[in-house]
Parts: sequence; C-alpha cells; structure tokens
Amino acid sequence: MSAPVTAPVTTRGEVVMRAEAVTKAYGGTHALRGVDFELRVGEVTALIGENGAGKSTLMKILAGVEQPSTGTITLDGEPVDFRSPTEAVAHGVAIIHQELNLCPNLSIADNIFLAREETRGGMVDFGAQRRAAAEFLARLEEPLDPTMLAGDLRLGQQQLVEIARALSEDARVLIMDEPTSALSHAEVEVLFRVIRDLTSRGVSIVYISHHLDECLELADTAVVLRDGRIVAEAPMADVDLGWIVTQMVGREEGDLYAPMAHDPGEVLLSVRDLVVADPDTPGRLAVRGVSFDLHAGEVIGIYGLMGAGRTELLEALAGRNRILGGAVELDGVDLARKDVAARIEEGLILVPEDRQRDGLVQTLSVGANMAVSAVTSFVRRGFVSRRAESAAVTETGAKVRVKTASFDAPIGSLSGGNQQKVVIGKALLTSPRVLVLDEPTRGIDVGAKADIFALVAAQARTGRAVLFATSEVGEVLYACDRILVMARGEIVAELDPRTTDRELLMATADTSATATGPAGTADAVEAATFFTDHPTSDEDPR
Amino acid sequence: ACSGGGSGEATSSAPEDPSSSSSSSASESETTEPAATGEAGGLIAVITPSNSNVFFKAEADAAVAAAEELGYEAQADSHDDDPNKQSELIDTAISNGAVAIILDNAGADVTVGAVQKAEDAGIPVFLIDREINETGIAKSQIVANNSQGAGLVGESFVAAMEGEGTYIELLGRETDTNAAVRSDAYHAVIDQYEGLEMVAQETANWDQQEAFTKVQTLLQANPDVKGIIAGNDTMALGAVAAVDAAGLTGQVTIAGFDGSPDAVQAIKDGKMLATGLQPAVQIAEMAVEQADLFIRTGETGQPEKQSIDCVLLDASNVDRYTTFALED
Amino acid sequence: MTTQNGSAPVSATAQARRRILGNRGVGEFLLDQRAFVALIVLVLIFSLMTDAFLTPTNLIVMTKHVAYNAILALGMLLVIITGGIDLSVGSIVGLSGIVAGVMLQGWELSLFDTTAYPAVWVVVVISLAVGGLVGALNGWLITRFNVAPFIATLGTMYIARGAALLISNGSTFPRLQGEADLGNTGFSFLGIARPLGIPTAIWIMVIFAVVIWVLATRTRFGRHLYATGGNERAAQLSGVLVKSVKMRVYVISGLCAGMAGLIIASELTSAAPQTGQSFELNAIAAVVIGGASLAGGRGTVKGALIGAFVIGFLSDGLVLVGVSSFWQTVIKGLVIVLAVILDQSQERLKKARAAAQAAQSVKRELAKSQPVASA
Amino acid sequence: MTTQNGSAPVSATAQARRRILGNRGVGEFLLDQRAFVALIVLVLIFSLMTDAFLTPTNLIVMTKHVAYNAILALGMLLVIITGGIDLSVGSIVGLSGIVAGVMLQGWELSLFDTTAYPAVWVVVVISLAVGGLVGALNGWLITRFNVAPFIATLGTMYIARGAALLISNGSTFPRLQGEADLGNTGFSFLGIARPLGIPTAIWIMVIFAVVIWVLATRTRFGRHLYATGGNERAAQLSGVLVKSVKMRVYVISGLCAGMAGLIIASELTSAAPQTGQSFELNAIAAVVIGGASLAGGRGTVKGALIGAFVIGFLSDGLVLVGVSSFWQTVIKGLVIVLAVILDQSQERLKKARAAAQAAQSVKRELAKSQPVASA
Ligand SMILES: Nc1ncnc2c1ncn2[C@@H]1O[C@H](COP(=O)(O)OP(=O)(O)OP(=O)(O)O)[C@@H](O)[C@H]1O
Ligand SMILES: Nc1ncnc2c1ncn2[C@@H]1O[C@H](COP(=O)(O)OP(=O)(O)OP(=O)(O)O)[C@@H](O)[C@H]1O
Ligand SMILES: O[C@@H]1[C@H](O)[C@H](O)CO[C@H]1O
Ligand SMILES: [Mg+2]
Ligand SMILES: [Mg+2]
Repeated sequence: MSAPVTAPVTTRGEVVMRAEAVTKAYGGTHALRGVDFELRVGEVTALIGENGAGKSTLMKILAGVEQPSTGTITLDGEPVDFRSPTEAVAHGVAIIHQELNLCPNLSIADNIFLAREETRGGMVDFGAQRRAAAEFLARLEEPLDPTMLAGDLRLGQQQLVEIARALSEDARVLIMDEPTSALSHAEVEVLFRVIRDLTSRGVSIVYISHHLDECLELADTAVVLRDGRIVAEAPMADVDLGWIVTQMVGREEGDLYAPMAHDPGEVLLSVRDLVVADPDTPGRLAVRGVSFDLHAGEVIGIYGLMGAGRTELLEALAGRNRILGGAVELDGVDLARKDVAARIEEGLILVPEDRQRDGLVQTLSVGANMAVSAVTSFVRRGFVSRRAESAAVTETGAKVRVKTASFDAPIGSLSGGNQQKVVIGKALLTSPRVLVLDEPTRGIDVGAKADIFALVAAQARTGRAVLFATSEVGEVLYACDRILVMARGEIVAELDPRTTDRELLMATADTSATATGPAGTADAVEAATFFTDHPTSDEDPR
Repeated sequence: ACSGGGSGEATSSAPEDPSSSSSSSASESETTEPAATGEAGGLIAVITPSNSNVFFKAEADAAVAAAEELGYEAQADSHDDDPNKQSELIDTAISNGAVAIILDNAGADVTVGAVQKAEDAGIPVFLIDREINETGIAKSQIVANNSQGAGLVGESFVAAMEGEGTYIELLGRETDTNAAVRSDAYHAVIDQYEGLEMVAQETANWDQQEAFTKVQTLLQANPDVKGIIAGNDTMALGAVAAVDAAGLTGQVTIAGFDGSPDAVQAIKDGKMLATGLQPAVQIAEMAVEQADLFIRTGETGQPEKQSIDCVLLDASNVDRYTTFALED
Repeated sequence: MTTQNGSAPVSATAQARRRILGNRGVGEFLLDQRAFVALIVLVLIFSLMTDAFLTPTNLIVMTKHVAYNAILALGMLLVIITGGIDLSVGSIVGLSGIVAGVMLQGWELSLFDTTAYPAVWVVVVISLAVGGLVGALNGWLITRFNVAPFIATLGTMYIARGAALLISNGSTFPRLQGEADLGNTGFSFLGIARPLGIPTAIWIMVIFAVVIWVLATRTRFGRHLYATGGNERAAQLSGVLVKSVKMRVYVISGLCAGMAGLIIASELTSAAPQTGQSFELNAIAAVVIGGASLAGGRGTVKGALIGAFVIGFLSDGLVLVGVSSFWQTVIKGLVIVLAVILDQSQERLKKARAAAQAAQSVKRELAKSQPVASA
Repeated sequence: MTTQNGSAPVSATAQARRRILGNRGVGEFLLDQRAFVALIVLVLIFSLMTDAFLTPTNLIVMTKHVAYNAILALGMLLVIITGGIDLSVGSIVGLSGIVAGVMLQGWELSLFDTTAYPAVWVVVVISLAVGGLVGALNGWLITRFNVAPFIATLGTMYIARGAALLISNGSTFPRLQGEADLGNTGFSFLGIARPLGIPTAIWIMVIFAVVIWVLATRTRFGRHLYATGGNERAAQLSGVLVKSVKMRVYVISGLCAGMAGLIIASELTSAAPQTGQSFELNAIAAVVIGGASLAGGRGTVKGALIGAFVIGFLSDGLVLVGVSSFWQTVIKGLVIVLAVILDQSQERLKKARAAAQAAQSVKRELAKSQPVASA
C-alpha cells in the first residue's frame, strides 16, 4: 500500500489550509456569510452544525466542487483557486461527499481508481488495480472482492468504497462529510483507526458528523457553524457535548428532548413468520421468520448491525419487497397481497433509508414532494385543490421544521438534513396509522432529531404506532417502548429499554452477528448520541 | 420452399448443376452472351420501390401473376427507394438462385452497379418503369414514354386552362429521373403559352399528404390559381383534396400522371382533368415475357430500350379503364 | 440614498413593464418564453417576406396543419413526462386511417358472407380503439417486461405499420366520404367541416389540449405523472401506481395518434397505409422545443402546443416563401437545434443572474455589517 | 445422505455440461446468451426453410450486408454506453458518400477555375473527416449547451441530410470507380474488392470491432465511458472529463457512419443523397438487442455485433424464404420486441430461481431445527 505523501511542509499544528472571509450565495440564499476556517497539519477538525448550516458548502469550496462568491482559499500560505475537484486532488485535497458518488456499473476497483487508472503500455492494469484496491479494503477491514460491482453493495459498503477511494488519493487534506452515516459501530471504529494513522503521518482531516460523540472522540478542534457563520471554535479538550449543542442550536439543550408517552393499546400491526428474500443476493434470505405485534400507541425500535435485514423487513412491510412467506395484518386486514399504494391507503407508510434514491422526486418542488403521497386527500370533486394542498403542506412543513426559502423551491436547493425532513413530512401528510421509519435520523442534526422524536411521540399519543429501524443505541434506548434486536434476518432478542443499557444491547446485536461478518469490537467505545446528554444524565461523555 | 431450383443454363455459359449455380455464380464474372436455350421455371425476383403505392403495387402484382402464369415462382420485394436496400435485395436474389430479376429501380445512377452485379452473377435483369443511365447491362429497359405521356397531359392541361392563368406544379421525388422528365415535358408544352404563369413549384415527394399540405399552403399565397399540374397521381389527389377543402372544387384544373384507379375516379367525379396512363400492367407483363423468352432462347427479340407510349386519360375515355390499362 | 426616488410617480410604461416582466429582466423574460418568442420571430420574418402569411385564412390553414402534430405532441408530452418515448405514433396514424378506411369501404365479414357498412361513429370509435390498443400494447411491454420505451415502441412501430400494410394489402382506400344509401356518410366531418368557421381539426386540438392540460395540472393522475417521471422508485414508494400511470400515458398517446390518423384520412377522403411515416419525430421535437425534458419529470401542455406551432408554421412558411426543399430540411434542423440551445442558454442566464444577485446581496450584507461592527 | 453419490465417476457429458454452464441451469444459460441464441435460432429456421441460406457464399453476402449496420452499431454502442443516442448516423452515411462522390467526380474549385481530382486516399480521409465533423457538432451541442442527445442529433440529422441534398442538388454521383488518367481509381476497393476472398467491408467491420473492443475494455477511455454512463455526476466528481468523453464518442460514431457511407458508395459505385435513411434505427436496435441499456452504462461490443447479425440475417433470411414484404415489417417488429422481452425475462428467471433457492433453504433450515427441538 502506498504511503500517503506527507506534506512538503511542516510541523504538526501548523496551518495547512485556510479559508478567509468566504461567502457563498445561491441566488438569495446565503449558505456562507464570511467564514474564516483553518486546518492544521496532522489534526482532525470537527465541523459541527445544524442541517443547512453550510458545512457541506464550505467543504465543497475547499475541494474545488464549488467556487466561493467572495473570499480566498490558501494552501500552504499560497492562494489557490480550484476550478474542479481534479485540481484540488492534484494539490492534495480530497473529499468524501455526503451523498454517495459511485458508478454502480463499475467494479469496486474501477471505482476506486476512476480517473486515476493505473496503466501499463497504454492499457489499464486491472491486476494492479485489483491488488491495490484489495489492500485499501483490507486497511478498512472490509475484505470485499474488488471485482464486485459497486451497485451490488449495500449502502454502508458503498460508503467504505468511497472512503477507500479517498485514501487512494494520497491526500494531505482529507475532507469527510458524514462518512459514517451508513456505517456500523465496528466499521466506525476501524475508520477511526485509519484516521489516526493518517494524522500520525501528517494528514489533516475535516470531519463532519451529526454523531457528536464521534467528533468528541476523534477531533482535536471543534468548529461550530451556524447560519453560514462560524460561531465558535475551541480545542476539543476544552469542551463537552453540552457546549457543542448550545453553540450549534443557539439555545440551551434542555428543551431538546420530550419524554415519550407509553400507552400501548390494541394490536395494530401483526407480523407472523415473515420470510423475505434478499433482492440483491440471489438465494439469500434477508428476513427469516420474523414475528411481532405492534400496538396502537406503541413505538418499537428495531436495532441491529448493518446487514441485519432491517431494511428488507421494513420494505417488505411497505410492499416494496416480495414476501416469500408469513403473514402481515394491519388491524385485521391482510396486507401481504397489497401493493405499496394500497398499504398507504390502509395507513402504513415507509420513510425509506436512502432519500435520494427512494425518497425524493428531484424534479419536483419541496411542496410537491411533500404532497405526493397524500394527493388523494386534496381531491375535491375530482380535481386537486391547490388551496387544501398548500395549507396542508405549510402546516406539516412547519411541524417537521423544514428550512426552505419557499415550498415552491426545487428540492435540490435544500441541505441534506432538510431534504430528510421533507421525506418524513411526506409520510406524515398521509396520516398513517403505522409509521415505518428506516434510519430516519440519517444526516439529521441534533435539534431536528429531537423534533422528529417528538413527532414520533405525538403520533403514538394519538393512538398511532411507530416502527423504526436505527443503528443508534441512544435512539432505541430513549425513544421507544420496546426494542427488537435483529441479526442475520432474525429477531434475536426483545428488550425493554427501561431495563436495558447500551452494553447489553450492543452485545446482543453483536454476538448474534459474529457468524455473518467481522465482529464489532467488544471494547468499542460506545456510541454516545445526543440522548446521552439528556438533562437527566450529567456524565461527561468523554 | 423456393430453393434455388430452376434452370440456370440459359443464362450462364458454364454448364453447371442448376441447384449449385447460386453458390458459385456470385464470385465468377461470367459473360452474359446467350448461349444455350433453357426451360421455363425457377424464381423470378420482382423488386419495386414501394409496397404501399398503388402504382408499384399494380406493377408488382402484374409481374408476379405473369411469371406464375408462365410456370415460374415469383417473389415481390420493395427497396423503399433506398439504393443500398436495392443492392442487398439483388444480392439476396443472387443467393436465392433467381433466374431473372424484374426491377423498378431506386435511381438511374445508383442502380448501375447493382444491375452489373446481377449480370455478372449470370442473372438477367429487366428494368421497368424507370431507366438507368447505362445501356448494355440490363437485358431490357421497358418504360412508359414519360416524355410523350407528359406532353399529352401538358397539352390537355393547356387546353383546359385556355392558354392563360396561373398554375402550381408539384414535383416528384428529386432523386427520381421520372420526376425531371415529366416536369421537362410539361414545360415544353406549357412554356409556349405566355399567358400561363407558374406561381409555385414545390416537391411533394410523390406523397399524397405532403401534396395536400403544400397545396393548401400555396393556395393561401395564390388564391386565384387556375391550375395544378402534378408529377404523379398521388400528388394530384392530394391537390384535389386541398382544392376541395378550399371550396374551389371545379374552379381549379388538376392534372396528374400514372393513371391510378383513384385518379380515374376523380376524373369521373369531375375533380381531375386528366392523367397520363402509364401502361404499368402491360410493362410488367412485357418484362416477364421477355425474361421468359430470354431464359428459354437466350434472346429477348427486342431492343434493350423500349418505351411504351402513354395514353391520355380524361373524361372522354375513363369508362374504358381497367387497372393501369385501357380496354380497347 | 442617491438612488432613492421611490416617491416619484412611477411611469405608466414602467408599471406595465413590471406587470408583464415581474422582477425579471427583459432578456430573461424573452428566454423564459423562448418557444413563444421563437414563434413570434418566425411569424415576423415570414410576414415581412410574404403578404400571404399573416392573413386570417392562412393562419387558419396553418393552424389546421399544426393540429395533427399538436394532437400527437399532446400524447407524446405525457409519455415524455414519465421519462418514456413513443416511436409508434406515426405508424398508429397510418393504421387507424386504414382501419377506418376498410370499414367505410365496406367491411367484408367472410364469416357471415356479408359486407358491413358500419355507421361513422362506430368507425371512429373502433379506429380510436385500435390506436388505444397499440398504445396498450406499448404500455404492457414497458410495464410488464420492463422494456425500454424506445425499443418497445420501435418494435410496435414496425408491427403497426406492417398491420396497416397487411390490412390494406398495400393499396389505398379512396372515397371515404361514404354513401347516403349505406348510411355511412359523415366521415368528412373530422377533416373537412368547419363548425363556426373553424376546421374541426382545430376544435379537436383545442379540446384535447384542454383535457390534457386539466389532466396534467389539476388531477391526481397529473401529480403522479410528474412524480413518475422525476424519480420512479421514489414515486412508487410514495404510493404512486407507476405501472398504471405508464400504461395510461401510452394508451392516451395511442388514442391521440388514432385521432390524428382519422383526421388525415377524413381530410384526404382516402386512407393510405404509409401515412404518418416519421410523424413521431415531429411530435417529439415539438414537445422538446416546448421545454420538456426527455429525462422525464418536466414538460407543459402550453410548451408542447407552442412547439407544434413553431414546427408547423416553419414548414408552411418556408413553402409560402418558396425556399427550396433542400434548404427546408436544413432550416428545420437548425431551428430544432437553436430552440434547444436557447432552452439551455436560459438556464445559463438564470445562473448568471443568480450569481450576480448573490454577489449583490453579499455586498449589501457586508455593507450592513460594517456599521453594526462600528456601533 | 441418500444423495451422496460423489464417488461415482461423473459422466463426460455431465462434465462438458458443467464446463459450459457453470452452475447455471440450461434455461438460464440460454437466456444469458439470448442474443446469440436468437441468432442461432434464426439460422436454424432459415436453413430448414431454404437451401440457399446456409451456403458459404450466402453467408459471406449476408455478413457483408451486416457489415454497414455493424459498423454503425459499434459507434452507436459507445454513444449509448454514455447514455446518449445518435440519430444523425443515417444522414451522415448519405453525406459522406456524397462528399466522396463530389470529389471523385471532379471537385470544381471555382476560385481557381479548375476541377481537382483528389487521390482516393484523400477522398476517403476527407469524407471520414466530414463524418467526424458532424459527430463533433453533435458532441459540441450536447456538451456545450447541455442539449439532450436525442434532440441535438435529431437536428443534425436534418442538417446533414439537407447538406447532402444541397451538395448533390438532389441527384446522384455515378461512376465512382475513377479513371486511371485522372489518378483517382481505387475507390472500388472499399466496397467491391475481396482481399483473401472476404469483402473489404467485412475486414473493416472486424478491424473496427477489435479497435472499439480494446477501447471499451482495455483503456482509460473505456473506464471513463462506462463511468459516464453509469453515474455522470459521480464520474465528474471523480475527475473524469465527462465532456471530453462524450465529445469523443460522438466523433467516433460520426467516423463510423462516414465509413459506412464510403463502403456503400463504393459498392454502388455511385453516391445518392438519400442513402442511409433510417439506418439509425437499425443500429440502435442492434445495440439494444445486444444487451445494452439505453439508460447508459451497459453494453458490449460482442452484443452489438450479434445484434447487428440478428437484424441483418433476419431481413435477408425473410427475403430468401420469400416472406411477403408486409410480413417482413411485422416480423422485424416482433423480433425486436421478443429480443428485449427475453432480456428482461432473464432478470426475472434469475430472481425466480433465487427465490426458489431461498425458499428451499428456509425449508431445509426449518427441517433442521425440528429434530433439534425434539432431541
Ligand atoms: N445548490 C443549491 N442551491 C440553493 N441553495 C443551496 C444549494 N446548496 C445548498 N444550498 C443551501 O445552502 C445552505 C447550506 O447547505 P449545506 O448543504 O452546506 O448544509 P449542511 O450544513 O451541509 O447541512 P446538512 O447537515 O443537512 O448536510 C442550505 O440552506 C441550503 O438550502
Ligand atoms: N454476511 C453478509 N455478507 C454479505 N452481505 C450481507 C451479509 N449480511 C447482510 N448482507 C447484506 O446486507 C443487506 C441486508 O441488510 P439490510 O440493509 O436490510 O440491513 P439493515 O439492518 O437495514 O442495515 P443497514 O440498512 O444499516 O445497511 C443485504 O443486501 C445483504 O446483501
Ligand atoms: O413512374 C412512377 C410513378 O409515377 C410513381 O407514382 C412514382 O414513381 C415513379 O417512378
Ligand atoms: Mg451537508
Ligand atoms: Mg437498513
């Protein structure tokens, strides 16, 4: 494996890259309003902020994907003006994007070396690329076959390939925009080791994540961005989670979490011996005989590691995946033979895991996206009533706190997190009796998470039921009435959040999964989500 | 079903087994000197420009019927005025061991090579309807006398117009020599009359709908137009519909060419003045007869270029019309 | 403070200007309405070149010529909004005309050894149904077998054309006006009659346009249409019956083509099997000139209509002006290319304006923040 | 344990079977190679129907007919892999032939008041260059103005056709064999000569196929090609010069079309401006029958070639067998549709097999757990 080219400079701690007075406006929207940002050699800088604060925009500017409206970027003290990502890479600045950027029709190796192919005699040296790719994957402890097509990988694996590509770029400055949003704890741990290895060689890293615990664990410096301005900057050693949250949100964290109401009623959704095939891997079962009941007013969290089969389970409930065996009944109505639309009609709707692919219609406006599942309810005498539609959209938009210039704005103009809120809003607009959420907080900031779980709680209080899958321990521990732990397509345990702690939970999921993949390290520093910082728990997360 | 049987002896100097003639002939450049006599039988390929134009359809049907009558198998295909497709169809006829090809071609120049290819393979080619710009390759080129026929139509047109007024001319497909021949013949007559003024000359590609649209438009610019002369009947019928739509029925003199059944009906209805009857059926039958003669005797007994005079069809004689022919 | 003249009465022209332009610049307005502007430019040029162009009767004639293509374009629009394409419409035009022709000429029912002469309304319904049926076949291939629309409709293009040829045996069906004795007159109504002085074809175009406009913009189906084209997976998970949406657009497109075929057959009072060849290209061009995206999710009825007018007025205008047919071909290509280039320039201009605006607002903000800092 | 017969010697046929099929079922193998299977089926059917089909000379003739379309399909393949489409190839075929024709007939340089008779190689180079130039125009429109390929190439389709008509004034250029006196003989080489007994056109097809296969599978350009078609944005962010990739594929497609035009002109020893009409549809059909996806990112040289053979053998075979030309049209449509349905059925079969396999394993597992419970 080629060692990263360590900078021509310099000593640890010296500034390698700097943004000065950078502004960026998209039409009337100011994503950045005069940002000064520094990056030091061999350090990890955590860039923290709410959805739409401008993190991705700033990073895209550093990486040459976007150009600033005003302001300058300097590298090693020299002003640079990257017109393209290629130029930035040539200067040693690489980025892992928030949204995945792989070519599904190419192999892992081809993706890793895309546009930087190794050639021999004018021809691509596929053998060399394969070997090198295998080494990068080994470094990430993900021994995938480099000839596999990227499109056949699940989300987390794709994210790892993106990381491998960034590693292969031998960058001196490596920007990671939510690299772990689809990774499991074990994989995050591996990534952390890789990052520490990189920094020890003088690579500077920007780390963006809504998992604040990760930032606390990893970063040397915390920089907080709010509304396009840097509002705080401090050595990580001097701050704690509470401080960060306060800086981010601009208010005390105390009002972030509303307790759940636990008042389960009748059985609403009954699942019996459900068997679902893995749509991507022929012959493999993703869900093998799952049974549970979901009661009115109840919130169930499904916890599991990556590849446990949660997505397949939820998609089968929603009607996307074919059910091979078993029964699903909603309030006594057999759903098994109904399509997605009919299930929505019956009151079951899914908020999918991958918002770009499955959640949003990119050509529609924010409002039209939110309305699309519920159009039927706006029909008056055969025609869609725009008045009813816009009233409903405005109301729900406010409920999920979408930050948008207008509901007529194109969906692509929203930040990642706000797009996620639109997808959730779309589901809520159908007034579902059973709301099914797959990783609903992926890419969502701390404040918005609280909002979303408050919404979930509110749903439950009105006699509806919520089923959600998550990889975050905190979310299941604090936001649900019951926890189902999934591993290898089966429910391996049912836990009561009040009597469970994170160690038990993670161990349950992990030990059951060891057969199928690389085991999570038992001594993993546990994930601390914002829930750990709930006012009732005063412990210092470090 | 139709393997390359038949007797190839008539056309090839090499005495070879008829059934194998197809495989060897393509590569050999044989002289086409008639040597021996043969028997009727085998496949006659009939290739025409289109299978959806009554004129060509009549031509092809007549050829097929005549060939079957004489004991041949016959197969009709169309090249859609695509010279490349024409060339491929001739290749296929060669492969199929055809004993003769009856061809209404896709262009006077582009066809030369293809005809040569067939002759080289020992298959006589008989051209109908359209000539090519080369003699000595095809066995016969039997065409309607387009120039003479168009002259008749032009005279009839001039007479009906009484030697004065404005008119529109619709041209056929520019790549078809018949289009130019007919236009030239029209003008040879019409241009003698100073009172006749051509206000527009548009190509409508032998197509009815295109002619309809263009005439409708041209009538806007020239509402007082007195006559429309078209290079064939399909276009003339488009003009008839356009004139009808403009409410000018009976006020505009329309003439065409071909003698197609629909045009004949329009003449009967008083919507068209005249058309030049191309004896398409006769031409096709002649071609087949000459092919048969050639196969059996090695001679057609006719000069290569044969031009059959056209007859003017108008109100006076339409009652004697049968499809592309006139009863005596 | 020097620019503050808000108290001065705004001139009337300025007001009118604002009403029309909103807060867009003139250039942007022109580009926004580019297809419309292209149409105006064409009309201006041709009016200058020939007096015959801008007369009421000629406008009616040209609009009638636009009508078939516009009707095809309306169906094509829906297909294109879903991200599909329909190459079979030209063949359906031919087929529906032939079906009408065979029935009006007398439908030989060999089974009963009689020749039936169905009434005109029956003929119209059956011919349209045939168009819809080919559309349904398209929809079935595309939704059931997941075949790319381009290729499915390429196949049915050949099949429908072959069917027209087989039915007619390559010949035409003339004299479709029918005979009073046989009780099948009235077919001329579609192509020749002029209710209220306007040709029926234009009325049909208007009715189709209104219906499809309502469908696309005011109904649930319309929402589902745009969602399907924008992101099929997401639409499906949102409860859109993607397959049924697609099926319907191809059926509608087939019906539109069937209607166009009937109008043409009625107009020529005869039906030929080769009618409609390459009509699909004009319909697609109209839709795209009107601003629709072949990637799906975007497109409007207004745009498709204007696109059809641009293409129709262009070809009629060139004939009127007397441009040679070779140049007609070249100019048609140029106009298609120019129209879409304009489309893209609009995006560019918008972006440039947005950048300028952004720079402005950044400046304003910096100016604002200065005094605050010093305060 | 009852099924354990691994010690029994595996029969030779079984071994061969395994070697060919791997662990796929026969059905799946056939579907995997569906285009090839379609070809074999065609050959079988036609050989049974007529003796004239499976003769060496006829195979050579048919392969030669396949050659033009295959050459077009190779260029089209690259375009389609990037997610584009090139409707202008048919017009380029006509234009390049006409350009060659005008030069071989004597190029009137009015400026110098002479007629030049360029050598054949100059003619070939210039004609190809014209093809490449139209391709470059396509590429420029598509990359510079972000115009949808369908519409950009639809425009240039008209422009190139019009140009061919204008240059030739609608007539053909005959007698292109050249004259020894003028030093411009040799043009027949492309269309008529048969080096080593095989027509030049077939050699050219083979050379083009090998070159494009190497380009697509062995070079950086090839990777960038598939990346561009697979996910354009990702490719661009990775540093692939997406615009340059696209530019190149259209130029290559133009060159291929130029070459096809030269071969046809040489073969006919004359050039007609209408040559090549609707060739684009055959080329696209060949590529898609060969398994490429019009959405981009997928497609192989082998597939495109087989697709071209299917289409070419089909049309020649139908003529040989004596199928009526109306039915030829219908059957062509059916074959296109069937070929792509097969393509999709393959996916289905795979899924169905997977599901069955999965269901099996559930049963097995359940069976396993039963005894454990009872133990
Ligand atoms: N292409 C664009 N057009 C218009 N507005 C945009 C565009 N890209 C970003 N924005 C706006 O800029 C602001 C900052 O967005 P950015 O993506 O940088 O946020 P972020 O901090 O990365 O948020 P998240 O945590 O949700 O990813 C948002 O208000 C967003 O709506
Ligand atoms: N042992 C394994 N080896 C390879 N792939 C696996 C394995 N286990 C699971 N997978 C993959 O994981 C997917 C099923 O997991 P799914 O995505 O439903 O999990 P999940 O619990 O929702 O996790 P996440 O959504 O976080 O990835 C399948 O696509 C399967 O290919
Ligand atoms: O002679 C024929 C007929 O006139 C036909 O209508 C068009 O093509 C010409 O060559
Ligand atoms: Mg972001
Ligand atoms: Mg999941």
